[in-house]
Parts: sequence; structure tokens; C-alpha cells
Amino acid sequence: MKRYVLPLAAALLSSSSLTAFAQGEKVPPVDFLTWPAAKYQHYYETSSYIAEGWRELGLEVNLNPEPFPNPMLGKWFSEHDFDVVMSVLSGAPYRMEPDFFTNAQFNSAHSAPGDWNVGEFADERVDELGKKQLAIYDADARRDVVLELQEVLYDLQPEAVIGSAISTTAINADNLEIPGYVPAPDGLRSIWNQLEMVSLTGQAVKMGQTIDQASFNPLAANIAEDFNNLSLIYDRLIELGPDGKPRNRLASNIIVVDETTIDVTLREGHTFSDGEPLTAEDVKFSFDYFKEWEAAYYKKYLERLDEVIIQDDGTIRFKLTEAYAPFILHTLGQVFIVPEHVWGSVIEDTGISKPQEFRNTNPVGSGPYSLNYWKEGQEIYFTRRADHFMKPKSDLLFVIFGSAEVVGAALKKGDIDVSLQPLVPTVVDEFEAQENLKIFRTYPNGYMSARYKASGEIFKHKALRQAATAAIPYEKIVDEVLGGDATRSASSIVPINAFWHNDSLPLPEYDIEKAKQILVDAGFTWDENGALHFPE
Amino acid sequence: MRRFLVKRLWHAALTLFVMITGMFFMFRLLPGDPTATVISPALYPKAQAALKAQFGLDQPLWMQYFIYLKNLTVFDFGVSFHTLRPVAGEIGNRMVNTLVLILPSMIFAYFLGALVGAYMAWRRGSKAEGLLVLLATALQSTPVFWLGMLAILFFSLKLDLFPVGHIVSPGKFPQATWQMYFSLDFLHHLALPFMVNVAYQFCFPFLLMRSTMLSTIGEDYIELARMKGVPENKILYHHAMRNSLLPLATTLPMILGWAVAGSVVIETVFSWPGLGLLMVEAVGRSDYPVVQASFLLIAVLTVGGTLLADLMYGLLDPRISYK
Amino acid sequence: MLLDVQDLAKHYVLGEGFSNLFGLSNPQKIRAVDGVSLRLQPGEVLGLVGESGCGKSTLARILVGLELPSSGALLFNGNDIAEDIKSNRKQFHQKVQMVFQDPYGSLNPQHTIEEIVTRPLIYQQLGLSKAELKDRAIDALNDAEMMPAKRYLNKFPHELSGGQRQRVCIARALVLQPELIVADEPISMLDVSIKWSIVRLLKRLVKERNIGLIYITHDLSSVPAICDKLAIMYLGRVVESGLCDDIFKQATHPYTQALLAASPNPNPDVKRGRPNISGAIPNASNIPTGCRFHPRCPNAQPQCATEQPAERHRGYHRAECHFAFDVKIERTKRA
Amino acid sequence: MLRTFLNFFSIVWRSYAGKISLIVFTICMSLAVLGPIAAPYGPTERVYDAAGNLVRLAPPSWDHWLGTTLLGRDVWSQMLWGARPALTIGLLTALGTVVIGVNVGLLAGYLGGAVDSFLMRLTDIFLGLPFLPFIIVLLSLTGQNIWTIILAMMAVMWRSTARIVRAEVLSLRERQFIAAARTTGASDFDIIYREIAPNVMPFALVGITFALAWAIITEASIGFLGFGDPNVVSWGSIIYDAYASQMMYRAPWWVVPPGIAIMILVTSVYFMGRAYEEVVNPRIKQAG
Repeated sequence: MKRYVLPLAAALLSSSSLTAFAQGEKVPPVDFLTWPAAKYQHYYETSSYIAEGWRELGLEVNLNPEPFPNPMLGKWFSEHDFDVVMSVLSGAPYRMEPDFFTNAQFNSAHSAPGDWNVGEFADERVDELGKKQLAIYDADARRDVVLELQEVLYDLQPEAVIGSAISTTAINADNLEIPGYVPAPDGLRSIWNQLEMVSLTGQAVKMGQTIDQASFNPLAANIAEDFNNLSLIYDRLIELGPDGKPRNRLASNIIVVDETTIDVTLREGHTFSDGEPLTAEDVKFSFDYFKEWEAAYYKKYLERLDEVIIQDDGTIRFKLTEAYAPFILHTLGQVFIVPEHVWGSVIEDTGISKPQEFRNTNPVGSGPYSLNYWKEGQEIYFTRRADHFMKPKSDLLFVIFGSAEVVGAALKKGDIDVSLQPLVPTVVDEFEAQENLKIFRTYPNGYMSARYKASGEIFKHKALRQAATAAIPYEKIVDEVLGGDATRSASSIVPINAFWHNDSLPLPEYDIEKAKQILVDAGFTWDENGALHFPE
Repeated sequence: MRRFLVKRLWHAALTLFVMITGMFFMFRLLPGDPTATVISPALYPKAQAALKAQFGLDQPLWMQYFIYLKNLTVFDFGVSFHTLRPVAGEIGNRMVNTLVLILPSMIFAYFLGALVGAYMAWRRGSKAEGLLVLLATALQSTPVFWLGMLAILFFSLKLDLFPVGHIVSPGKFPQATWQMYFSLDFLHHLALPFMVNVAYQFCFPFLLMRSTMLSTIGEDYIELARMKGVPENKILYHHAMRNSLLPLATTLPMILGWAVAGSVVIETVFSWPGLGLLMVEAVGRSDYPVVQASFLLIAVLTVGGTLLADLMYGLLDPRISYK
Repeated sequence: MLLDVQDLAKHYVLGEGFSNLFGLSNPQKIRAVDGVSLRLQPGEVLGLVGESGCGKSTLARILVGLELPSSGALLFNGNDIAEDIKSNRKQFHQKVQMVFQDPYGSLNPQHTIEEIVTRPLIYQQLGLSKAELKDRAIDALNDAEMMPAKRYLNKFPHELSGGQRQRVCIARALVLQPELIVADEPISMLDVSIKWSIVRLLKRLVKERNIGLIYITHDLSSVPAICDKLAIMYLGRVVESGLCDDIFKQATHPYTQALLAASPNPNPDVKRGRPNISGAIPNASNIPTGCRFHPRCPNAQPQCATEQPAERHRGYHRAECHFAFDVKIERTKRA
Repeated sequence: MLRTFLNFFSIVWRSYAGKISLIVFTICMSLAVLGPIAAPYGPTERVYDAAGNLVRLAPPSWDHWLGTTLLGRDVWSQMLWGARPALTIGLLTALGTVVIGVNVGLLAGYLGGAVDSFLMRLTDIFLGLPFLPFIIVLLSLTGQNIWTIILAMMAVMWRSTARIVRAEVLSLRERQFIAAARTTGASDFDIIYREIAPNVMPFALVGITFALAWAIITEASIGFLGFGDPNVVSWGSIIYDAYASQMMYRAPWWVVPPGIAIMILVTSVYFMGRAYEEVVNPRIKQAG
């Protein structure tokens, strides 16, 4: 309300006061949607540092912390009710797919409520390049387009990329070794590292976290922690390697026949945990089943899947409705292969109306672990399947705590071996000082940014976006808020995603003079109070 | 008597019904997109629609309400949006955890408060009395979470006497849940939150006992006993205290109910997997079937406590007659 | 005629209302006031005498508008105001004021004397200024012989003696300059030494200002000092009424006679007699048939149990007894 | 009204404990009023040393009496700034609570009948409401700022005052001075608010003190559970900051002062309430 009254009042004032030179309307106060300080201190602080920088430009900035998840998520994703939002997108293996942080976020076709283009950014070149890379299966050829796309985005600045906080976790080295540790973006949560964990106590590896498993039903899952644990129990055709490249898991070979046809050869002789063999029928069943029953999370990834055809015992053909390069990582790399002999009759057996209601507390999967017990809200115990081709080394015990603080304390005391909960950046040295604790720093592929509402009254001006980006005290944020434990990035595809990241782009720097010059060049002016005015 | 009972039961039921209804509509009628509190807006729009249908949220509001009420009559609280687990199963265990923390500590606090309160009334005007009143009030005036934090700081982190939180040690969870409550490990975890809660809850019974005792001591029959030469400590614990216990006993159920409601804070500090913690988590996740159910359960305990206190008061106090 | 009460009745029904929606209990009818007629001229004091439970307090509450009569007429200056009270309570209260029995309970302990005395003016919304309010309060207090009034204005009731409090009550009643004052046992809770000064005060006010006073008491001893007329109430009815002197000299109703016999005589040489009636006043929900006094009447005859006595009178002296003014019976009784 | 307040202070001043708590409370009040002026730094202002480095987690010193926080904020300044929200929230809540509670109690007790039944059922319902859980749910739905926190607390806390006042009104309305007022032409409104209300003021004042104590603690608890107003530094939020930063072990100067401040303030409020209550009404026991 206020936002609409003020410019009007300002306009009336300026027209009556006969200013010597032409001055546009005063830039209205910037509504900066951010996180509540209490629980998300670092996100909130980051936004407050950004706001301070912008105030130097003559902008009036109002921080608007909203409770998370609601209504903050609602304002962020559904209502797009902000001028700037403190966007913090978490990393995930499948988000290594370059489409996710570029085209999916900035293509004007994705501006609907609930979709990813929350800033309602629209640019023809971005749309065009985005569409183009989707149809290129050859990684190198596709890479060129993705790099160019990043360049265009760098110029247009739909958001100011701050960087990503390094996620630091720790283990108790007295009880645990991880000989084959790989620096995956998801660190100790990565299946590649969990497979490598060796318990020195002869017991299961005890890992502390704060979130309980929601369910072991892959059709019902929709949060990251659920998928992590599901992938211990169920196999996928493809698994994203720690380096961001797809690796074969159940698949032994993948051939892109043409833009809309992909053939997958299945690993031979693998069985489910109940001893039944895993066949091409199970694979076809799984994809058809997820699509037929509209598993909520997978809906988007199965949209372009037209048909699954069993070529012969070991080969499955996927027919797509249109070219979709992310299909391999996003679809083959995410759909779990479930046994047809269990799920095929689950509705009749249990009397539920759809498979999403199935609790699946005793899951039968082909993965490297099987579920031993699940004390809901307290503990989950996975027993390793020694004969699995991924060669798990120890049993895993996930212990659920009420808060991250307690997980940290329990690790310090030796009650648990691993803290899956990232340590708050500023306490890391305290953990490092303790001898038996070993620190793991991981560089996630998620990132923080100030996302402008590019369709909004204020940030529809490209120059203002560019100037705002140059008025952010990046170094201070990294040093003071994130305790130095952060990497910066110029692009939304962060450096850890090395293959797709465009490293030719210079990091944006805090340069208030340059920022002001950009504004001057674009015709912005300041009044006697130092408040910024739009160009005439 | 029967009419009194029926009336009180009817009032309690009415109270619960209004709360259930209020809670149901509060979630759906407050400003903002009602489903935004239910389904993560970050989900792909089509996925949102699918989820809405899955949870029955595509039905008209009044239908949802009737379905909700109908299911409540068979103790079906719906399915958690987060875990997809029937809420009833989820909260049952949590409630037991809350009760094993709150009940013993409250009863102990009452017991201790009554004894000390009676003794201090006897020694009224002494320095010890003044000090204890101050201490008890100060403890009651301290935010219980802060007390808990200091306890963790000192007893767990510094002296390493107790675990920092949680209900059993990781990996020590027995196969059957009931076994847990009888394990030493469990008691070890219970100790610190138990002590903190006792310290916090001690004040009320202490002051109540002290003031009732002070008025009891002034009564004639105590003087009479004294004149008859009954020993002082016998007068204290036999005559005076017995007659002062009534107001204390009758408030216990009500205070218990309130303590359950207040367990939210202490469970959060000690990461105690009880009903209160579940509720805070569920609020954070907008998992409102769980919020509604745990709220309802806590409400049943508080309403039940008040009801019980009312009935006890009526039963135990000969001066009260039923209307 | 200042006040003309005609056949006034107040009946309560117990056990009715919500709790009896389902006919769970038998409603009981209580006839607290059961057909009372009274008349009062300005400047006159009417004494209303009876045992507790006879309905005199209910009658008083009706007269000051605290309760509405069930039936009967209530004429004030010739106008029937029974209906008027409902619609225009405020105006009615300006004309009729009450002095209560308990000077401790009838003053709001949280108010100063000034507040207590000015509140009636405020409630009446007369639109007086603060200064005017104060002046009128002082006048009223002076009239009630609280002198010097200024000294008492900021005091609280608990700082005053019983007699002073009753004067404040009277001042509160006077401040609205009423035409009629109903005083319900105004001296029964006061020390003997103060009683007479209050009685004298009331008497003086009535005469000086020409207002009507209904003086309610259960105790006949103070009556001759103040009352012009007297009405004796028994179980909701006036059983005997007339000029004060007539009644004291020639009481004709056995109940009045019993009351007179029981009342202490100011002359200490005269031994206080005992009432020659037995038992307690019956419950108003269970009024005896015939003459309502017959179960306790020393002279009761068979007809008393069946026939309700008609009113008999001699001049202004009236009585409800089958044998009223019957010399023979009187003589036997005196014997 | 004013008279009752003055009376309150004079009664409290009579006892030894009351005197001390009144002094303590006055100090807290003046901190709340003057604190922001006296505070060397802003509530969220970061402190840099001469070299331009953030002064992080500095232990108490002459420059920083209570040390600094993880983000380089002066704890002493935060304590001073935090007094105001604690007391504002507490006092407003207590006042609102009592205004609602007294009115409900007056109306229910005086009007009786259906109004009484309805209001008492309403009170029963609110008495059965689990206090903190209800406030959390309410805040999660309506947004977290000082005003919703105050409203949420008020919505729950009026219940006990209402009950006590109603019981008192039931006996007051039978007193003769009510009939006396009625015969002078007082309307129901006059009787409720001019005759009865002054007599329940002592109960209201006792209610205010206990509500104040409760509100201060509850506000801190809400902050600790993460439902506090994110734009306001209060004693509760300082504790939460320290807790969430996992710094309480390393920086006791950060977590201890706000807890002690709350303890001292609330204790003094309790003692004032009790000192007054003992004189005014020896019958009612302090209830939660």
C-alpha cells in the first residue's frame, strides 16, 4: 500500500516545486524478503549486509524477514511478493545438471507461480539459448551453449550471486575412517562417501541428523534427506558421480540413439534383497508406475517420457516426446527401480487407494543396504548387503536429534561418529581444535543470491540491477557473516560444478563508485537528501 | 453428585469440541493461501495439485471439516503431510515420552515442595525461609530453557556427567519400545531434564503449601494438640500437614496439564522426543494434521487435568457441596 | 396524595425458568407481598412494622423501584407509575429515595464521601459542573448534619463511625431532593446513643421539607417518636393500620397487640412483656387458609381457619380480623 | 484508577521485600526508557577495532562491559536495548489481559444468566487451551511481530483474571451499595463500571503483576522457540542467538546476562504482586 502512495506523493511534490533539472520519480523503498534472524541467522545477516550496501546507493531498503517455511516460501515462490528475495538454493546431485540453475530459473516460460523463475525475468536470448542446450546430448557441444548462457546472464544480472557457504561436517576419527573419501558436493551425505565409511568400533556408523525419514515410499518422497536414504535401499539406472558426471549404477551402458530415443543396457545377475532377480520388466514397471500414479516429485521429470519399451532381456528403450538432454541425469538418475512383485499388487494387498499411501516400512530394494529397523523419530538402522556391486563397508545408523546444536554436542562428546548436520561456519574452529574430530569441508553446488524481481517496478531497470550488484560488500559477507567459509562465484553454476561452470567471468566486486557511475550513465539522479530517483 | 459429574464432563467435551473446530478453521481461514501452509509452494504446480488431491484438500471446506470430525470419532487423526504416516501412531509414542518426563518430575516437585513448604511454614520468619522463598521465586522467574542451557553447559559439557539431550544413547535403542523406559541409559538421559523441571516447578507447590500451612497452624485444633503435649514434629507432619494437603492435591492435575503444555520448551532444549517437540517441528513444517493432533492431545491433557482438579476438589473438600 | 398504594402484590415463582424447561421440579409460588394498600401525604411519616419475613422489605424495594410489582396500582402524586418505572427509571428515582439498614454495606468502600454523595447527581445526568456538584454535596451533608461538611469530603467510609455513615446515606438520599424517602430499618444497626439523633434528623427533614417518609422497622420502640401513621404487616398483608396514637392506645388486631406487648418500654419500671403468640412466622410459600394469622393467634375461633377476614374499620383505624373492634373479645383478652 | 495505583505502590512499599522489588523494577523501567540513549552501540550495530576487523566474541572488558557476540555486537548495548521490548511487551500484554479479563469478569458476574454461562464456557475453553502451543500455532499462522505476540498472549491470559473477578463480582453485586446506587438511578453501565469496578481493581492489579511476570517469560520462550519478532532484539532473542550460534559454552558473557536480567525482573514483579496481594486479599493464592 505504502509503496504506491509514496511515489505518487513524491511526484506531486517534485512537479510543484519546479526543480531546475528534470528528475524522475523517487525510487520506492525496496522490499527485501528474507529469512527470520532467529533460525537462519547467516541468511538474515547476509541480507542485512546487502541492504547496507544498497543504502549507500541512495536506495531505501526494508528488510522483511518472514517465518520459514511459511509464509516465506509462499511469498517467494507462489506470490513473488518482493522486490528482492534472499535466495538460498541448496545443492543436490541432480542439480549438477546445468539446466537446473540456468534455463529452469531464468527462462520466461517458467514464470508461473510455483515455478522456478521467481523473479519473472524475461529475455529473448536467454530463452533461446536455454531451449537450445536442452536438445544437445553431446556434453561438449552443450557446454558451449551453457557457457554462453552464463555470459548473457552475467550481463543482465537477474540476480546478484553471493556465493556458496562451504558446508563443514565432522566425524569422530577415533571411531570412524573414510579411506575412499571423495569431495562430493553433498559431502558425507553423498552415497559415495557413505559406502566408504568404515567403523572402527565394529558397530554401525552412527550419524546424527535432525530430520527423520518421512517414508520409505519413493513415490511419496519429496525432500532431499528422504532421497538420500532411499538411494541406499533402491538402485537407480544412473548415479551421479561425485565429480558431477553420470556413472552407471544398474545400467551397464547407455546409447543415445537419436534426440528422442535412448537405449539402456541393464547390469546382469543383480537381485533384490528378497532374492528375486532384478529384470528389465522391473525397470519398465518402475518408470510406468511412477508416471501412472503421478508421483508428485517426479511429475516434472517424467513429463517428456513417452514410452518405455523392452527391447530384449537386457535392453530397455526410452522414447521421449521431445529432445531433453537432462533426461539422463534428471530422470534415469532419479527414478528408483522398485520390484514389480511387490508394488504390482500393493493396492490389492493393502487395500489403499493409491500407492502413495503405502508406508513401505519393510522395503524390498536392490540397493547396497537393507533396512534393519526404523524407530520412527529416533533411529534408522541400515544393514549393508555385502554382495552388492557398490560394496558398502559398514552398517549405517542414523540418529535423529531435535536440533543441530545437540547433534554438534553429541559429536563432541563421542555419542555419534558423524554429524550430517553442517556445523555453523563460525564454530568450525572450535571443532577443529578437538583432536579426535576430523573436519570435512565440502563445496556444495547450491548458492546464495539476491534475486531481483525483474518484472517489478524497481528492478526492471537493468542498470539498477547491475549497480546494485556492484554495491554488495561481498568480502565482508564472506569474512564476517560466513566466517570465511564460503566460496564466491560469478555464475549461478558454481565452480564446484567445474565442467559446466564458466570460469572466464570475473567475480563481481564491491565498488560503490562504479555502481554510482552505472546509475549516472543510465540517467538516474539523486535528490538533496541523497535519495535515488528514476531517470526522467 | 451425578449431575455435577455429568455437567463437568459435558463442559469438558464442549471445550474440546470448540478447540478442535477452532483449530481446524484457524488453519484454513486465516489470511493467505490456505494450502500454502500445507503444500510447499516450492513444488512444481502440477505436483501441488497432485498432492492436494492426495490429502483430500481439493474438497470443499465444510466437507473436509466433516470428514475430519468423522475420523476423529474413531481416533483417526489423518495422515502426516510430512511423513505420510498415520498421525495417531506418530503421536502415541511421543506422548508417552512427554509423560515420562513430566509426570515424575512434577510429582517429585510437588512432593518436595510440600515437605519443604510445610517445614518452612513451621519456621516462619527465619532466615532460611526468606532465602528459600527468594530462591524458589527466582527459579520460577527464570526461563526454563535458560536453566536447561546452563544445566547442559555445566553438567554435560563441563563435568561430563549427563548426556546433552535425547532420550537414549545412539544405537542403544532396544527392540521393544517399552524396554527403553526401564533401561539405565534412559534414566541417565532423563536425569538432567528431570532436575531442571523439578527446579522450575518447585516454586508453586512450595509457596502454596507454605501459605496453607500458615493458615492451618493458626487454627484451634493445632493449639489444642500442642496443649495436649503432642510432640512438635508430630503436630507438623501428622496434624497440620495432612490438613494442608488438600489444596495442593487438588491443584496437581491442573498444574500437570499446564506443565504438559509447557513441555514444549524443555523438550526443545533437551531434544527430548516428546509431544511438545513434535508440535514445534510440525509447526515448522506446516504439517498441520500433526499440529492439530498433538495440540488436541495436549488440550485433552490440560482440559482433563482441570476437570480432574475440579472433581477432586469436590470430592475431597467436605465443605463443598454439589449443586 | 403523595403516595397511594392500592392492592399491591409481589409474587415470586421458584424453580421456573431454564432449569425447569423439562418440568423437572415443581414451581413454588411465594407471595411476599399479597395485596397491600397504603396512603401517604407529604410531610407525613408512615411507620411500617412487622417481623422479619413479613414482606416489608420487599414492599420497600417495590416502592423505590428496585423491583416491579406483580399486580396492583402504585400512584405517585395521583399518577400510576408502576409502568413508568420500567420506561423511565431515572426520573422516578429522582423523586423517591431510600435509606438502607446497613450503613456499612450501603456505602461503596472504594469511594470518597464526596463521590458517594455526588454520584446520584451524576447518574441522573443533570449536567452539573464540578463545582455545582460539590456545592450540592456540601448542602446535602449539612442537611444531614455532617458538619463541617468539607472535612468529610475526602474521607472514605471506613474512616467514619456508624452514625456518620448513616448520615452520609441520608445525605445521598437528600441530594436529589426527593419527595419520598423510604427508610428501611435505618437505625437498627446503630448504637443506642446515636439512634435517637438519626430519628430526630429524619423527623426534622420530613417536616422542614414537606417530604413523605416511610419508616420501616421491626421494633416498635422508636415508632412513637417519629411516625404519624402506622401499618402493621403480617405475611405480606397489612393487618392493622391507622394513626400512630390510635394504634398504640387501642390496638385491635391480636398480632399488633402481641407486638406491643413485646416491645421494650422506655420506662424501665414497666416490665417487658412477652408476646403471647407462639411459633415463628410461616413461610410465604405456604400461607395458611382463612386468616393468615390464625395458627398463631391466641383468640383463634373455628371460622378463622376457613374464612378470610374482611377489613373492618373505625374512622382511619383499620384492621383485618373477624373480631376487630369487638369489645367483648378485647375484654376477654385483656383479662 | 490513579488512586488504586498509588495505593498499590504504597502498600508494596510497606514490606521489606516489596521495597526492594519496587526499586529493582523501577531500575528496570528506567533502563527500558533510557537504555537506548545510554547504550554505547545500536542493537545490531557491529563493532570494528582500529584495524577494521570485526570484534568477535570479545570477553568482557572496559570497552565492552559484557563482551561482544559472534557478529561483533556489544552485549551490554543489546541488554539495554532488550529491556524495552521485554517491558513493553510485558506491560502491554498485562494491561490488555487485565482489561479483557476484568471486563469479562464484570459482565459475566453482573449480568449473570445466559451471558454469564456463555462467558464462563468461553473462559473454560481458554483455560483448557495449552498456553504455549496455542501461541506458537497462532504466531505461525499470523506472522511474527511484537503486536501479534502481544495479541496472542492476551488472547490466552485473560482467563484467570476473568475468573477471579467474576467470583468477586458475584458477591459484590449483592451488597447494599449496589442497591443504593440503583435507587439513585444508576444504569447497569454505571453500576458495573462506577460502583463495582473500583472494588475489583485490587484483583486487577494483582492480575497485572502476575500477567506481567508471565508475559515476560513467555515472550522469552517464544523467542527461544524461534517464533519471536525477528526485527526486535529482546532478552529472549539474545539467548536464542547465543544458543543457535552454539556459542554458549565459549561465550558465557553472552548467554548469562539476559537470563539473569529476566530472572531479576520477573522475580521483582512476583514479589511486588505478592506483597500487594497479601495485604489486599489474603484469601486468593497466587496462581499461574
